[in-house]
Amino acid sequence: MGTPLKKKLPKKPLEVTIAGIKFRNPVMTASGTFGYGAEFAPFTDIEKLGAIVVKGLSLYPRQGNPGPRIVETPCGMLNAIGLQNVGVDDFIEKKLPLLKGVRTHVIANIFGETIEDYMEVARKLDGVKGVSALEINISCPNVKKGGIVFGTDPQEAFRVVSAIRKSTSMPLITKLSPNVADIRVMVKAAEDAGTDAISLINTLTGMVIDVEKRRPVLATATGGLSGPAIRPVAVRMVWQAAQVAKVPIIGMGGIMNANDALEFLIAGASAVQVGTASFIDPDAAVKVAVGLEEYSKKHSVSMKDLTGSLKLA
Amino acid sequence: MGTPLKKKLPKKPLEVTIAGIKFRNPVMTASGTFGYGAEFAPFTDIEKLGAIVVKGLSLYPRQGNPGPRIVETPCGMLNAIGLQNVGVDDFIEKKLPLLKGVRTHVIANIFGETIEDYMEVARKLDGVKGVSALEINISCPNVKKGGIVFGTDPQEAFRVVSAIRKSTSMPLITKLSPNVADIRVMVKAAEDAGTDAISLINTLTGMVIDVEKRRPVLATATGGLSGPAIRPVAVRMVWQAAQVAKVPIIGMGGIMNANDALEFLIAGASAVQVGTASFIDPDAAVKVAVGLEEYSKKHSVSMKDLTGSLKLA
Amino acid sequence: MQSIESKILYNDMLAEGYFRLGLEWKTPRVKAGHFVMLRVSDGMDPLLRRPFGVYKVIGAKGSASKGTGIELLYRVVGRGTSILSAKRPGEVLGILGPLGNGFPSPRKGLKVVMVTGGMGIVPLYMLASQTGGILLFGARTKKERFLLDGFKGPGLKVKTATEDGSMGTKGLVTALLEKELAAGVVVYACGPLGMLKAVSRMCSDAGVRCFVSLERSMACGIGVCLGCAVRSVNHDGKENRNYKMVCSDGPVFDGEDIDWELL
Amino acid sequence: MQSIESKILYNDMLAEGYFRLGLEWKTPRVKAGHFVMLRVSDGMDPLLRRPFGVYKVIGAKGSASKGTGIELLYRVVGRGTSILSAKRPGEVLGILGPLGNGFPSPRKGLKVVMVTGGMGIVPLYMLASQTGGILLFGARTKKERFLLDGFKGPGLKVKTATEDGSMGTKGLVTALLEKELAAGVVVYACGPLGMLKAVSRMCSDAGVRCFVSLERSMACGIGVCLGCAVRSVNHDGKENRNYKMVCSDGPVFDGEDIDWELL
Ligand SMILES: Cc1cc2nc3c(=O)[nH]c(=O)nc-3n(C[C@H](O)[C@H](O)[C@H](O)COP(=O)(O)OP(=O)(O)OC[C@H]3O[C@@H](n4cnc5c(N)ncnc54)[C@H](O)[C@@H]3O)c2cc1C
Ligand SMILES: Cc1cc2nc3c(=O)[nH]c(=O)nc-3n(C[C@H](O)[C@H](O)[C@H](O)COP(=O)(O)OP(=O)(O)OC[C@H]3O[C@@H](n4cnc5c(N)ncnc54)[C@H](O)[C@@H]3O)c2cc1C
Ligand SMILES: Cc1cc2nc3c(=O)[nH]c(=O)nc-3n(C[C@H](O)[C@H](O)[C@H](O)COP(=O)(O)O)c2cc1C
Ligand SMILES: Cc1cc2nc3c(=O)[nH]c(=O)nc-3n(C[C@H](O)[C@H](O)[C@H](O)COP(=O)(O)O)c2cc1C
Ligand code: FES
Ligand code: FES
Repeated sequence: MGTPLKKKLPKKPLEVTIAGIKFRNPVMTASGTFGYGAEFAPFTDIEKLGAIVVKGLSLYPRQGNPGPRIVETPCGMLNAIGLQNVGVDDFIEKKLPLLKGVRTHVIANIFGETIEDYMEVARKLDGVKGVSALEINISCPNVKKGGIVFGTDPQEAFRVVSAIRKSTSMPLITKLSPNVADIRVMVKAAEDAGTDAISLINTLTGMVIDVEKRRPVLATATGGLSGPAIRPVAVRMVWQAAQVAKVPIIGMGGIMNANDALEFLIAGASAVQVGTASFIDPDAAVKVAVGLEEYSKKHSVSMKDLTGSLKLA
Repeated sequence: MGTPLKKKLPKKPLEVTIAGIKFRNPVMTASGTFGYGAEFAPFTDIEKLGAIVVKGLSLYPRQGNPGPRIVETPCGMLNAIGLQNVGVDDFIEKKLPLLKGVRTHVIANIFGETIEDYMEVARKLDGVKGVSALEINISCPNVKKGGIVFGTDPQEAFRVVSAIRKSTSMPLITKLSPNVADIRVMVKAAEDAGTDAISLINTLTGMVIDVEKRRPVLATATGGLSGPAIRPVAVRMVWQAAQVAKVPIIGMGGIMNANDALEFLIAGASAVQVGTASFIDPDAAVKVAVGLEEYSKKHSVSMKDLTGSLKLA
Repeated sequence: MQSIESKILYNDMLAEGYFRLGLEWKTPRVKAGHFVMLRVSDGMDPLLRRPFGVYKVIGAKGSASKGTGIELLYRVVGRGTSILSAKRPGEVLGILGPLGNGFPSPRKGLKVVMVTGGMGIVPLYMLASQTGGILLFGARTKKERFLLDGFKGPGLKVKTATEDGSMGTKGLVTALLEKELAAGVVVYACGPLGMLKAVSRMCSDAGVRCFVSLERSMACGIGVCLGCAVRSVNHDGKENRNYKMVCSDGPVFDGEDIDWELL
Repeated sequence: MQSIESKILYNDMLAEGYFRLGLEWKTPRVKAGHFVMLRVSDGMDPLLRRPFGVYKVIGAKGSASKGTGIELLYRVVGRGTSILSAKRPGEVLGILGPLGNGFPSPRKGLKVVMVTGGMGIVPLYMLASQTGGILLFGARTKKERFLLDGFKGPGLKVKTATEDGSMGTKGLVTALLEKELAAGVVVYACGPLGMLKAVSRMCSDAGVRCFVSLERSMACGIGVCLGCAVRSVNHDGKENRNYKMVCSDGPVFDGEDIDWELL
């Protein structure tokens, strides 16, 4: 029962290093759930976060999908935002400056519809001050390849990550889709392509139907399922990924509190991201960090030592 | 808003025909959640069900996994029962007779660890009076093939279903696993192998960790996620399956009430199965049937016409 | 904008299925048309907060918005509101707010005409108390009359239309509006989508400026999830449309800026 | 066995975190050791029912089990019990029950010794009232004394052990048991797993028959989900072990039939 892994706690037990970057704690916000960061300043102390991952950025601004774009589901929600965003140029010019002076890492989540798109976005962000790393969202359909999704085909995943690897010297985090039969194959593909870290999971594809109208609730028919409903699937995938991964893993999916975050760390994640929870409580991610600190003290264990500490029977 | 699909209702608007079998209504109980049927007689009128699908049967009795075998999750539960069952012989001799005279269809869910196992179980059930059809659970690891799961590899799925097809003249329902990237490929494989119907979804693989003990809660580490949490994923998969399937589809995953069942029918299912809900309310499946009847009257629509009636924008 | 835990002061049934909820809040800097996101359950189902317009500020003197709390008026329509209706004084709820842009003040000299249907009356209480004018109240039956209780405002006149004719004119509230549309008028409307669409078109046709308060399903309420999008029309002659967020760009919009086709 | 909607008669706090819950039930054919599955929330989270032992039958005359309702005693330990503790008289809860095998009646002439720890006392109230005997009550501190309130039975003697020594003997309740183990004794035990394990071993060693009431996480309560398995030992000399369901084969087992290693 909770035997301490180490008796002596390091000076900064919350600190973790991923892809050469030091994070003050392993708690990040998940892309698409924290805007461009500054929006949360009225509600929470964003400097207490390990990192802010901003809304997915594309080469050009995107309008996104028609509404309805969201619908609540049991212990979760579906979204079909359609990756609406200001575009990488406006991000650099208008959004990033709002975070100037804020002492936390900013990670830019990027996506494209072609490999060239991805490369171009990565190039534009290369060396931009105030951006610490890129997170590549590969859960997008490759329009050139007839819409097959980069994130469910290991070869496509390899190609897009390799291409980005060549376009930037920034640390790369590849964000995996859970809509696959074997996540380990995707981990390997991303590693082979030179990613510095893996993050998972993105949303599970789901659908809700309005039975009175006999129509999908979302204008796009299907959407991405997030929130506590998906947590058991996410923890399982992080655990599976950790069995094979050589690079650090950032885990997410339904984290509502520190206890949930601990499941991911113990399963093998070096850091976590808090997504949907920020909608319900804009201070949720910071509360997770506070809870991790308490656990660290109580059990006299650093986050680093906690990672992958799962004992099997 | 709910324009009736047809003005004139057939005489038995709830009746559906699948694999040549007439069911009084499209509501079945899901395997593993309704025992061998008779257990529910004190709580519900099992004759009001379209069919009872019994606990998965194997060639020999199975003891199942050590405990803990279940754990609650947000709007769901994980189970790792390990397919404990009395074995096909005891089922035929001891369990089936308990349902004698009960006027509803009994469907035998079967599984094995090798193709030969599956074939043998199917052979034993062939022509057994009181069993209307076989449902093949292919979410099992093929021990001969090093544990790869029949249900996530289309070739393996094809092989096992073809083999069973040759072992029995009974109607076959192939039950698909949701732990795949593209459910349509699995639908095709089962169809090519000669299945008469498809049922989906089985459970999503998940994991819960006890962060105080730093151990998985389940003795087997991972388990199968069921309940309302997975419903949006299940509805999406049924809808995708319906795009390509030529045989009827039986939909399930998190159905708690008639409204949920309607989502599956509208998405393309010809019938539904109620699983976890029976634990929470042993009368849940019958209540679903009652609710479907009300909807049928209110909207003047038969179940048959409802199937696949989803309108896209 | 604040995220606070607020004590329930009262949660009284006004009529079958209608409640007024008093919430303690030391410094609610609330403007007419603002809304709040309420956490109706500590559990994870229902998961998301629910949006509610602010009916009035409790303990406010005159039209000043300072007070000691806020009052909401809500109708039980689903699980969230049903859970809410079972809450008792002394229990605590999470409030996020005040949110949204609120109603723009009418230009001096313009005559204010307010059009409401059902619970659409909520955000207009504060506006009416400040601007007065004409309130066109649409309801299904006279049973919804209580929604008008306590409405006041400088020279406020109320006209009613009920669908069943049990109070005021029989028919839709838009029929009442017809007679009020004239130069020098500005319209504020809140209610069901169909009504807002009609009001907006009528105003457009009459050349009268009209502000509508919209409702969309919301997850965050603060403009970050991008879930509550409505398409807006740019009046630059080009087919230039883009999405506005009801929570942060609205909920109040100029009726002419909304792409009603897509709603 | 029934699945009914039952009205809450009372739900009173006995002490911080401890409640007694009265539920209306016309014909509860309840036996000592039976339990019920309660639906604590209409919502989907928490999803599963929660198992609770029956403390007593309300309105029963003497030791007859007919009555007008049942009383449960519960401790708030998590989300389900916390939701339960907020329920008020008049609200309705789903009950599934009575479930399980219950305690077997002691053979004539045997001296009954009951061993309990914490909430393990619940199912023994009815047994004690019927059999009398000796009740060995284990608690952490004397603050849990109230759990003994109202305990009665033909010639019932109560001995107490508290971990902090604030009432009765200082130490574990198993120390009290030591002195009672003798020929002609039958033991009934309910409480934490560690205690049951020790009690079972002590009885085994002393050649005394012992019945334990076990707890496992449950989904269905009626033996169909196969979730609440414990491994049982067959005493046929062979290494023949198989799973029993706590809900339907138990919750009361002969201590010797349980494979304690695996628990
Ligand atoms: C800016 C804004 C202000 C509002 N002000 C008020 C108010 O003052 N008083 C009041 O009674 N209601 C108000 N509403 C509507 C209120 O938010 C919904 O009635 C409530 O969220 C329904 O929650 P539920 O869980 O009870 O219903 P659900 O079970 O979630 O749904 C029941 C029905 O309500 C609809 N609904 C769900 N969420 C919303 C939503 N966010 N907006 C509109 N419809 C929804 C669903 O489509 C469904 O038809 C407002 C909504 C918005 C967006
Ligand atoms: C046959 C039986 C009879 C019981 N009788 C009583 C009783 O009379 N009075 C009483 O107070 N409690 C009793 N319990 C325990 C009671 O069921 C749990 O305390 C309750 O389910 C916890 O629910 P929760 O949602 O509050 O806790 P959760 O949030 O679900 O869990 C909190 C803690 O309780 C544990 N827990 C959860 N479910 C169970 C369970 N089914 N059994 C044991 N531990 C569990 C969890 O592992 C966790 O440590 C009984 C349990 C069983 C199996
Ligand atoms: C409204 C919304 C928008 C999202 N947008 C993005 C995005 O732009 N890029 C991305 O990689 N993931 C996006 N995600 C996925 C989340 O970052 C996260 O992977 C997922 O929601 C699971 O975590 P959660 O359950 O904690 O929300 C979005 C999620 C939501 C709910
Ligand atoms: C406790 C439990 C046992 C199950 N056992 C089986 C089984 O033996 N064979 C099978 O094909 N599916 C089994 N299932 C899966 C269900 O039949 C169903 O596919 C799944 O639970 C999704 O439906 P639901 O969300 O309504 O429960 C089991 C599910 C549960 C919860
Ligand atoms: S509700 Fe999230 S952007 Fe409006
Ligand atoms: S709880 Fe389902 S078998 Fe015991």
